[in-house]
Amino acid sequence: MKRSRMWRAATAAASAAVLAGALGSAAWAADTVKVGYLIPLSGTAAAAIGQEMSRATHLAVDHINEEGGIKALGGAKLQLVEVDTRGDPQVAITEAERLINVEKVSVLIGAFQSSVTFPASAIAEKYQVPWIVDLSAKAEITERGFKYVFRPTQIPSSGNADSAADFIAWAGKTTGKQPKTGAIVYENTDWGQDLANTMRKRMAEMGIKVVFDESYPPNSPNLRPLVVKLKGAHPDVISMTSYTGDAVQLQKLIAQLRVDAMAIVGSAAGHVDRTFVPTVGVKAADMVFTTNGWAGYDSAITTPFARRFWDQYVGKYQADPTEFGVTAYADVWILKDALERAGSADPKAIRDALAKTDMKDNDITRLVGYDIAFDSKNQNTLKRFVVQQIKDGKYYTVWPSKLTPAGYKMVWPVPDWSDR
Amino acid sequence: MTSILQALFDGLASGAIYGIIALGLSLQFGVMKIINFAHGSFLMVAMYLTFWATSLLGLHLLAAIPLVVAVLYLVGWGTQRWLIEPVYRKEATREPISVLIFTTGLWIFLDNLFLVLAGPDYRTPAGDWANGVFVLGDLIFTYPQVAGLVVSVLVTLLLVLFMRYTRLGRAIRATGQDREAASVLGIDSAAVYRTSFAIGLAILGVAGALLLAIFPVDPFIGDLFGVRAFIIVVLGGIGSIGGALAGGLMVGLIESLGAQFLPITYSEALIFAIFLAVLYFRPQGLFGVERA
Amino acid sequence: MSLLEFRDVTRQFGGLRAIDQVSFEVRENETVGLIGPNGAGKTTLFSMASGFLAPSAGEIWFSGARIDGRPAPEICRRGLVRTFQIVRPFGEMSVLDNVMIGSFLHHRDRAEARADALAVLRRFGMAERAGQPARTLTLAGRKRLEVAKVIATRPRLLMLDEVMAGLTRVEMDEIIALIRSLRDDGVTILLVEHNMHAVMALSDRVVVIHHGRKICDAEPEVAANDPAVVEAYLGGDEE
Amino acid sequence: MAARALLLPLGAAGALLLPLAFGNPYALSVVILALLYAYLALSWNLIGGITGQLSLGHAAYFGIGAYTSTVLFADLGLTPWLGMLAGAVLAGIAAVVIGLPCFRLRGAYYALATLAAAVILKVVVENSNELLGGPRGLDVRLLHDAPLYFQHTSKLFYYYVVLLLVGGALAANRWCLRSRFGYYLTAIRNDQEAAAALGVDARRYKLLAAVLSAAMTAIGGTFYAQYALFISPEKVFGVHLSVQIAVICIIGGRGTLWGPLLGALLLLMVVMRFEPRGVIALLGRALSGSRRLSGKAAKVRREAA
Repeated sequence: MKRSRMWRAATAAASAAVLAGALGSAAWAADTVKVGYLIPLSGTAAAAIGQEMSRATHLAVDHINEEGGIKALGGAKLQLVEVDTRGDPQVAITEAERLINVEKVSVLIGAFQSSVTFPASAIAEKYQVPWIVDLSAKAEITERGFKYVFRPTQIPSSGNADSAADFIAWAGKTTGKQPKTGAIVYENTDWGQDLANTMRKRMAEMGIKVVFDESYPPNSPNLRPLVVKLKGAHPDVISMTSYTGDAVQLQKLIAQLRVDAMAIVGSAAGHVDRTFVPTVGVKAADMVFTTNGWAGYDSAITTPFARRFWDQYVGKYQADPTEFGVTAYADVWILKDALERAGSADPKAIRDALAKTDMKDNDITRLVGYDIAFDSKNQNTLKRFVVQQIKDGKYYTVWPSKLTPAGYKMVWPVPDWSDR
Repeated sequence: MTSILQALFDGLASGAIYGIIALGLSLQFGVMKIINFAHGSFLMVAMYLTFWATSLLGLHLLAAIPLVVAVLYLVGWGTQRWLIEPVYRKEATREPISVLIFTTGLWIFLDNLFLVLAGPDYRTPAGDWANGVFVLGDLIFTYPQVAGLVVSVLVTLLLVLFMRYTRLGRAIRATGQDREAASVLGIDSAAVYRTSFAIGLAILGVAGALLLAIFPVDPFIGDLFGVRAFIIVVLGGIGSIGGALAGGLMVGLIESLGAQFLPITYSEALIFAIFLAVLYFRPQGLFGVERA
Repeated sequence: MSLLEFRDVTRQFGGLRAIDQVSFEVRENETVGLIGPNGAGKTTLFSMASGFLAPSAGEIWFSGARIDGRPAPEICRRGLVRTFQIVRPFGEMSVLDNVMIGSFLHHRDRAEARADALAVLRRFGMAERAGQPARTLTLAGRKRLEVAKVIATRPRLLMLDEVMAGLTRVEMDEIIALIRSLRDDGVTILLVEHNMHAVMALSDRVVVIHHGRKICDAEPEVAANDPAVVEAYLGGDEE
Repeated sequence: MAARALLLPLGAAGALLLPLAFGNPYALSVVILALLYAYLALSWNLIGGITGQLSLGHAAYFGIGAYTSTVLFADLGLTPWLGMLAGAVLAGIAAVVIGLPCFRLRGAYYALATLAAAVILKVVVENSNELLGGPRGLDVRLLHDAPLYFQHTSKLFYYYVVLLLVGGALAANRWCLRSRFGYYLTAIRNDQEAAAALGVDARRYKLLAAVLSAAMTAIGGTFYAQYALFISPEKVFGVHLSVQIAVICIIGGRGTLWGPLLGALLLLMVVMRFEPRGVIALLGRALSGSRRLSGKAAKVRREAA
């Protein structure tokens, strides 16, 4: 019984697909613009992040539609077709094909993880449908020189590590307390290795001796041995590159085992996840530094546009949005800007409009904290990271210093655990 | 030197918890000879129950243990009675492959059920108890480590005594050794299976609380510890209660000490390699009794 | 001429001597009964001769070659095969397929093996059950299949382990007739049997084992009156 | 009888023409993956089904196949068609290395040992950065339309290749079931000692079956690498893959000719939609109906005999 129904469903889907194919590509109906959205919602350590991004993306679509949709298309509404990648590249590849060929989306957004975005965006290039990369940092995503893949809100991973290194140099100079030894701890993945490579090079340039340099398999059951070893190396400054689960575990262990260093500097991701402080504990997370792709409430929520997003997000989900949500929200608005200029839902027209994106000092740039325009490889090189310090459970921007909220004074070096 | 001593203690402490995770599996595996792939998922369930007991009822992590143990005992009894038993009975004479497939399904199902129920976030109980430490010179012991060590040894001891000196315990052992012979002696093997499965899960209740103190829970946490539990069971000797604890301690020590000399990315391979070596040279496990 | 010979064979399990310096031989075309109370060590001797157990000490020779400690398949290929006391049919396979496993020893080709196996089944009066799964046979059927499987390997020496236990009188007579016809074909037989009537009827000679030791090796009538044998059976708690 | 004789050519013709029914590459890619899984399940069937050795480590061979051809292509420019054979040979050797110690173990022990072997291989690959790309994995250099180098932009190319593989695997299984080799393997599954008593060298035949199964699985690995053009340790050596291969074969009916094919088609139709509840439902039905499925397959087996 059930099996025959399944067969029927399959054949129905197949024949529907044949029909859709026969109708051809002429019919980019203008009453809705279909947007494919690929994001990890389960099955991976990044699912928590994916969830925040998904919420913000939905919020942006609602806001745009409430305001009357895409005016250049006669008020066409955005229609989001969301897909859970489960952090699996193969799933994303297959789903990208489905979104393009079956759902007939005009544009794709996604997919947070570099390992997923990299192969899946090649599908978009193949079928000539634009893909807006959200936060995937792998350099090659834009280095390939694809015509249809745009990265407005992220720079390659090295940019993240460069910001952390710049900050360490600056902090050492301004406080007069220069670190002499360093440790590099990173997850054993694409992203972790990219950052570690840059950090290794930068530390050498700064004259910081790397006394500990080790990776760990992501989602490790027990990182305690690693931290014991790290403690034995006595580094002055520790660079960390982790997703949430490992970041939480590492920081708890550092607090428990009282690993004393002048500074611990995280690389956004796990360290800026909204669950990081509550899960680690306010005391154990205190005074940790981290890069962040976004400067935080005090520095960025300054316009009515930004406030509407903030208030509604907080009202709906009882949690403050972070870089993930903010960026996801902005990406949809960057798409909207392109659609208005394209005046068409045709993927090629959208691509051409996206390529000409040039935002300065508008609501969107003020929200994200940097201007948006693409170089010849469709990379926005204007994005930068800030560095924040966690104090009493809150994130304060400390670098660049002009963004530091009045009344906050950076703690560097941080006191030993026994003195807290 | 300090690092090595610290690593030694850490290895014992995490090993004790691994051991108690494997304990229930060893019991089920030893008595029924089934591969329960959902074991890790039941651990995840235990951790969530503990988390909710602490966050919703305001219980201390350790105080939540009896409650979680009771709930999991019932879950285990019910799972065996209404889910596994019908599948198992069909293949009683052969290698119970269907149970393996069934528990694989249960594993996927439970993981996704809790993704829906609890969301994908990492969760850890509030309160500073889990971060509290004893400092002894340069060595640092956290409260959860010490508690884990003590409770694990205690539970193992209790189970050994139970199996040795109670009527029910002896019935379980007899059934594990020879089901037919046990049934001749008037032991109802189906009832024994239900009890064994239930006890296996109840012990996971203890393990869940101890683990939650050192490791946050998310819906997929079971994948991490499930396979490891199997390895420990085989290392220690299938069905051997003390062996499960010893196997756990061994894995803890390999992991902790091994990482002081090798990159930690190798520790998993090291554990598996030692596992294979034991399997080859002592297939009955390090502490198992040779089967005729 | 001696076909199978045990020379001072000993087997220990832990501290226990299951077999203690047993020596005897089976000559070509002879039928020898191996008897003794339960737990005397008869099946252990079978297991050692067929390669499933290695002796702790001593030697076993078959047809001029030393075979103790050799793997079971090799011993089978030399022409020495055994049946199992608790029958072991390939339950999921058909009766014919079961016998074909034996006949494949001499035929690579499936059709030939099949024809050969069918011939064996006909001789065993089981041809009409050829297509039936082996596990559905009655106990008598399974005992018979156990013999048919090994006969298909065309053995020189056949070791039968209690092929009559649990059978009715009629079934037993059928098996006895079958064994006789095998013997008439020139197959040498070593037979473990509890049923004295059957042993006496079939054997040219009996070897009596008690507590792992050989206590008698003589013609059936002589053995039956041997005081040591009588003592072993009366003193034991069996039969 | 006549109808049965017609069935095979009709099925083959249907399979050849199937892509015409699909208007878009997405549907075809689902079918290709389903067929790949069917091929893997058929390969697994030789050792896991017919011989009854429950291997949960077949990802090891899959990974060896994928990595061997990819590395040979990247570093020596060898066409993956030849790399595929090299991978098959390597996987066969690996099967001997893994099999010799593991075959002493029964049932669950064997399953866990094979699983452990696969995990070790995965970790080793993850830790070897230079040659094998470490945890990043390896990209297969894009050549677009290069059938001589096992690459094509059209999915049809991969469809027909994987169809050929499935056909080959079916033929291998059929030959196996109908030859002395297969009879021996079946006997070993039923009772290894009883088989040994009849002159069957169980270890030798188990090893042969394992080698054949491993080599075939490795070929599937190369196909996957060429199809996805990207491989990583987690994807090709992961525990999930091993378990999936085994479960697909078992659901369809292990030890049978058509079971693995059926299992792959059933499971993939549900799994592709990523509905865990659907998977559970399917598993439940497969369990209750397992007797029926394998019963039917057993009949096919008997008729073939």
